[in-house]
Amino acid sequence: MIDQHYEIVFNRKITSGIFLLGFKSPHIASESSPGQFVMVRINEGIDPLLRRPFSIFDVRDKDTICLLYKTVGHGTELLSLKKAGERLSVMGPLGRGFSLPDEKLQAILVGGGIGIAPLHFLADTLKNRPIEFMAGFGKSGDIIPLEQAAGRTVGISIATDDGSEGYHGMVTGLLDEYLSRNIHEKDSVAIYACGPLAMLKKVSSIASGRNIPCQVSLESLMACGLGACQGCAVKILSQDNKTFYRHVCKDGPVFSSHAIDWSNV
Amino acid sequence: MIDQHYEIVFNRKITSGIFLLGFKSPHIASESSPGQFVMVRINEGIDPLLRRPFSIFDVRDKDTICLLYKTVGHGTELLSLKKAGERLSVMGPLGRGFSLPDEKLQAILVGGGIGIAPLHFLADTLKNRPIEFMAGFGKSGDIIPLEQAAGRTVGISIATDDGSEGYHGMVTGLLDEYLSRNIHEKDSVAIYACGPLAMLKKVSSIASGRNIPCQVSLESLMACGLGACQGCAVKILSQDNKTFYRHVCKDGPVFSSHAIDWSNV
Amino acid sequence: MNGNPDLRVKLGPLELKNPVMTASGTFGYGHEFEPFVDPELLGGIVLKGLSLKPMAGNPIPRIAETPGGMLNAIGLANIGIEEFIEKRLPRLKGLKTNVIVNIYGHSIDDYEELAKAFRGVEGVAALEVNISCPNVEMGGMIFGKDPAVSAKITEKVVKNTDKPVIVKLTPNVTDIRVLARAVEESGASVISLINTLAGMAIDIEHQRPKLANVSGGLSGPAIKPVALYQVWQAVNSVKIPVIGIGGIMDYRDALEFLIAGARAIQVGTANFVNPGATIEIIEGLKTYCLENGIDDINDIIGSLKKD
Amino acid sequence: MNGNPDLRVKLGPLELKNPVMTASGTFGYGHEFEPFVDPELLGGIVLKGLSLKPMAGNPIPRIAETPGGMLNAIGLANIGIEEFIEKRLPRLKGLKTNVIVNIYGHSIDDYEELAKAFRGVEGVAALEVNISCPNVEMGGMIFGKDPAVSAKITEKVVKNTDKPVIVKLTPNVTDIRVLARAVEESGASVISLINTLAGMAIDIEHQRPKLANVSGGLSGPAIKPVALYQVWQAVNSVKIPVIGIGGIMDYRDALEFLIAGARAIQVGTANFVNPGATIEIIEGLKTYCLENGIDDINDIIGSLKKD
Ligand SMILES: Cc1cc2nc3c(=O)[nH]c(=O)nc-3n(C[C@H](O)[C@H](O)[C@H](O)COP(=O)(O)OP(=O)(O)OC[C@H]3O[C@@H](n4cnc5c(N)ncnc54)[C@H](O)[C@@H]3O)c2cc1C
Ligand SMILES: Cc1cc2nc3c(=O)[nH]c(=O)nc-3n(C[C@H](O)[C@H](O)[C@H](O)COP(=O)(O)OP(=O)(O)OC[C@H]3O[C@@H](n4cnc5c(N)ncnc54)[C@H](O)[C@@H]3O)c2cc1C
Ligand SMILES: Cc1cc2nc3c(=O)[nH]c(=O)nc-3n(C[C@H](O)[C@H](O)[C@H](O)COP(=O)(O)O)c2cc1C
Ligand SMILES: Cc1cc2nc3c(=O)[nH]c(=O)nc-3n(C[C@H](O)[C@H](O)[C@H](O)COP(=O)(O)O)c2cc1C
Ligand code: FES
Ligand code: FES
Repeated sequence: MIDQHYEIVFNRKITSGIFLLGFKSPHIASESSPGQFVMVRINEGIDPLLRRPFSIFDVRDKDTICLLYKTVGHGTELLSLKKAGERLSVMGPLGRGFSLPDEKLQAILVGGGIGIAPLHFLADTLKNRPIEFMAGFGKSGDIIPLEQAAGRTVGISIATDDGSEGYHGMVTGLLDEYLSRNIHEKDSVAIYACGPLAMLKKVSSIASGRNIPCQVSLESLMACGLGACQGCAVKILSQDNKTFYRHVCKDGPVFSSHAIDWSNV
Repeated sequence: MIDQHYEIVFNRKITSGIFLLGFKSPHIASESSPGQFVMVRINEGIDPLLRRPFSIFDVRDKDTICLLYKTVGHGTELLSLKKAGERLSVMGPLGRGFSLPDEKLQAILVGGGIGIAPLHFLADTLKNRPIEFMAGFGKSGDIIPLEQAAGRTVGISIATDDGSEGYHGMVTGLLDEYLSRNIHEKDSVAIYACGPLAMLKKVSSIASGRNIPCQVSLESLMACGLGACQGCAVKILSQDNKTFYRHVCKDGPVFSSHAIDWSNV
Repeated sequence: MNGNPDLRVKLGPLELKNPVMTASGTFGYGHEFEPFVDPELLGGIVLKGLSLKPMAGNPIPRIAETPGGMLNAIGLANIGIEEFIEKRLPRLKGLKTNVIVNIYGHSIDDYEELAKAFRGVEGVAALEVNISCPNVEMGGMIFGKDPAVSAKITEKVVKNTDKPVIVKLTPNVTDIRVLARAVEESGASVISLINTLAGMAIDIEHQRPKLANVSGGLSGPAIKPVALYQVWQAVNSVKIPVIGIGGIMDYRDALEFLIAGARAIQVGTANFVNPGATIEIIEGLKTYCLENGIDDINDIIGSLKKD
Repeated sequence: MNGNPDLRVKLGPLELKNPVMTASGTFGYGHEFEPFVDPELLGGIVLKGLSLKPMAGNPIPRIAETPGGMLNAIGLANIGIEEFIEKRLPRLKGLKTNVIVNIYGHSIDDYEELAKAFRGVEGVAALEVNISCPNVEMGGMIFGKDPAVSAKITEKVVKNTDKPVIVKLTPNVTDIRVLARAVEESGASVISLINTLAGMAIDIEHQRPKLANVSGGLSGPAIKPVALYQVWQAVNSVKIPVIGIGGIMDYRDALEFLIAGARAIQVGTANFVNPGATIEIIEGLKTYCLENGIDDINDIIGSLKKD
């Protein structure tokens, strides 16, 4: 893991409010695994002050790291203005990513909105195996055209809350339906999810109900990204039902969904 | 005077550390007179927070304001990175500029370094009259190629401290020599100066010694540029030898050199 | 809702057409911003601090930029109340807004005299009492750091004026609640805070303080979190209305203070960065109310939720 | 000058190879920054605050970004001294740098016990005593705001330790000089300041505090002018060495504190923004000395000129 300035290769709009940024770093590329993230320093000055965490969306040609991001505030707005050729200070790869599924298991990837970012890297890593990738969005206008961002064919099932495209309802409904219809032996699948907390909670309860292993990638406010500041705490439920904190940046961002204390979500 | 976002038409390097920025504002162009300045907001965010004052160097085609500036710190470095097409929040024109010389008087313009910026606008305004424009720099490498910045022929005599080009010595020496050689009737000339404080003090004393009217354009740290914060105070000596403060942004930046209390410079 | 949210707020006896005012020392004597701001659109304008006699102010340099803020040591340079009442006030009298005079003294007696000087003076809606100045009687100790002295000054001013009294607190204290209660008990109608934080900057090239006065007051966005916390503390320790000040740059910042319980806000340093800031804040608040179905800005004030 | 300026400084009994340390709570237990910083290159590392028993810390969210700074309400989450001494300290013992343990208690007795727990413990170069925590005995009042309590804690720690005692002061007080003198008189070897400024931020979308704890501590460049002023005041009111902390991002900021008289500095929030900040500051100081013909960094310390 290092912190260095890397050249931006492209930074383009994928759809309204969604951008794909690529920067050249053979080092990060060679060390990354799905679910890991990087901390990007948006500006050299103090505005904004803190780095911003982004999952690794894709690794191309063994040297280009791609981030898929949504403009939601000051930092991401500024990031979207960066041009190819500019240099960006990036620290990474950071955190513990997904544990890849056992050879026998089928992976089901469940994304909510921009939560598809780390799942795509996972899907790409598992590309020679049977996987099921599904993602939910508010309405058809919110759908992130994944294939366009990835520049390759990715089989993905879409759910929209308002039914304007794909499955009508939340992606958790789609998941439930898919499991009911296709999954018979309880330990033949593993779920990987990333998205809003409420969605992850629901995915977690679906997985628990069916005794399916489930890993979720969490978001949290972060200052250091290195396990030093304790700002990114997440409440964990131990097996004897005690709660304690772990750190999203170092112990995660990927956790077993069963370990998380969902009670306050 | 207004504060608005204007389009940058060009922002190019003139020589090492010296840039010329043009932006389109028919409004400021029509209201400006030599010696006035504008307050530029470098960034929309908070870094840097305060606006930066710059003299008006040139008004072109009745709609383009040109600023000639030197990169000396954070704000000017950032300004030098702006590209044509970007928009800049500029407030102006501000302050009281030079009183133009009486028809009978010959104007002598004395600049030190980047201090030539407001003098060029004055020279341009007086272009159909006999003027003497002289400027001092540290060494030949520091010389600002005025004609190149102005895009027109400007007669200018150069002094360099180390004698590597033009007159060998300070521009005040050149001034003194010029006055001794060419000026006989004491009230046939008026001096206009802009540059470092020590130089202005010297010019002022030369002018006083010869009883020549002299206007100097001062710099000062500024917050508001409007006479509201009292941050840009300058010590004035009244005729009965009392000192009091005036404000560079509103009462100046141009003052009669005889009014200024030079004792602390 | 008729499409035009009601932005009016009450500061004790004062009625404001909206909660947005200018902060003392950043808006001159009211006319400097004429090209940008029509004062009649504001809830009020607070003028540069006035003392009994004119003051030249501190030597230069008086200001320095810092990360996200600025230091000033203007030294309360001002024209004095006499010139103000004779020359400046007449131009302000007709204005349909609250013209608030900010006063400060070098002794407790000064404050009493200042209050008297404005008694019956028309065109002045209220007095804002700046107690964050060095006390000459007490060897330069800041008046406003001592609750007893703050109370005393408040009492004197209240007793000698016919106008609502706003007491402006300094944040450089161990417990702002003690100060807030002290001035409330002494009869203040309104509290405003914060004044600037004590700070300093050094020019490393010349190993000199950047301000001739060595130290100065920090203002601007950098201080917003400190200001907001102290405002919230003050709101929760007194019954009189509180005006929030400190680092407010836009309507979102203003909302933070209103949600924390400030009945009105003052905009200081932002005026330098964006001379139209106050007007934009009012527009922003209006739009925010419209978009969130809020008829009355008072519904926002103090709406902070806690678990 | 042999081309290699001498950066060594003395903090009372402590010898530092250069004046640059990490600030408590921003550098974990020393190993988190391993890929970026070799601790042996630093003057010292100050570890995350430790209490007698492990503490879970505050509910989330614990941090919020503010203009030029950040708020934190980590709640002093830590592993407790037992686990620290058993599991973390052994990895730190061999390090050729000053490993400084930061301690804090909930009562005066806690501090005494903490001092005893580290008595004779090898590998710990000094104790930094954080007295900016809420005092459970006194209903949550901050220990470090009261000079008498601060003195008492200092005394207890000094009496019960064999190590140099650094007392870390909170800036949220009316007069830092009083606190500085109180802890000096009680036997502190060194003073460090500032801890964070009390602050708050509100999420206007949800009308909630951005921190679950409502208020938190402000750090980062925004607070630098306040920190520098208080450091300068402390330097001028005590004889023991002072460590400057607050908003230091680069060697230029570090120089401001050294010129003001700080004998060493600590880097906090900057570690998050630029994990190599401490190393770059050391390099920057070295280059500065070389370029300005300074053989010994001690010649810079306290070199502030005033007229
Ligand atoms: C491990 C991890 C991976 C992530 N991966 C992606 C990704 O691949 N694509 C993507 O678009 N976003 C991702 N995010 C979220 C992304 O970090 C935030 O959207 C971003 O920080 C917002 O910054 P801003 O300045 O635009 O927003 P602002 O709201 O202005 O930011 C204010 C502060 O809040 C923090 N913040 C705001 N939202 C979030 C959030 N959801 N998570 C963490 N911090 C937040 C910011 O970092 C900043 O400190 C990830 C977050 C984490 C923790
Ligand atoms: C009326 C007036 C006209 C000017 N005209 C020109 C011009 O035409 N061309 C040009 O190159 N420069 C001009 N200057 C100087 C210019 O404003 C400064 O060089 C600039 O503000 C430096 O900003 P910075 O962020 O790069 O430097 P920094 O040193 O990083 O700035 C820190 C702070 O100091 C202030 N500051 C620093 N140097 C000066 C200075 N010399 N005068 C005023 N404030 C300063 C900045 O505005 C800022 O607030 C003028 C100044 C004034 C007052
Ligand atoms: C240049 C300047 C001058 C000031 N003068 C005064 C003053 O005369 N009286 C006063 O009570 N406050 C004065 N203040 C403090 C402001 O009114 C305000 O309390 C402070 O700046 C914090 O608000 P801000 O962050 O919005 O600027 C001054 C502030 C600045 C920046
Ligand atoms: C996330 C975080 C945690 C902190 N934890 C502690 C702590 O445990 N003990 C302590 O004395 N100071 C703690 N501090 C305060 C810092 O050591 C330092 O005094 C303060 O942040 C100011 O320095 P800075 O502006 O360089 O960050 C913490 C600061 C931050 C930002
Ligand atoms: S972000 Fe600092 S510990 Fe996780
Ligand atoms: S810059 Fe504010 S009065 Fe001149």
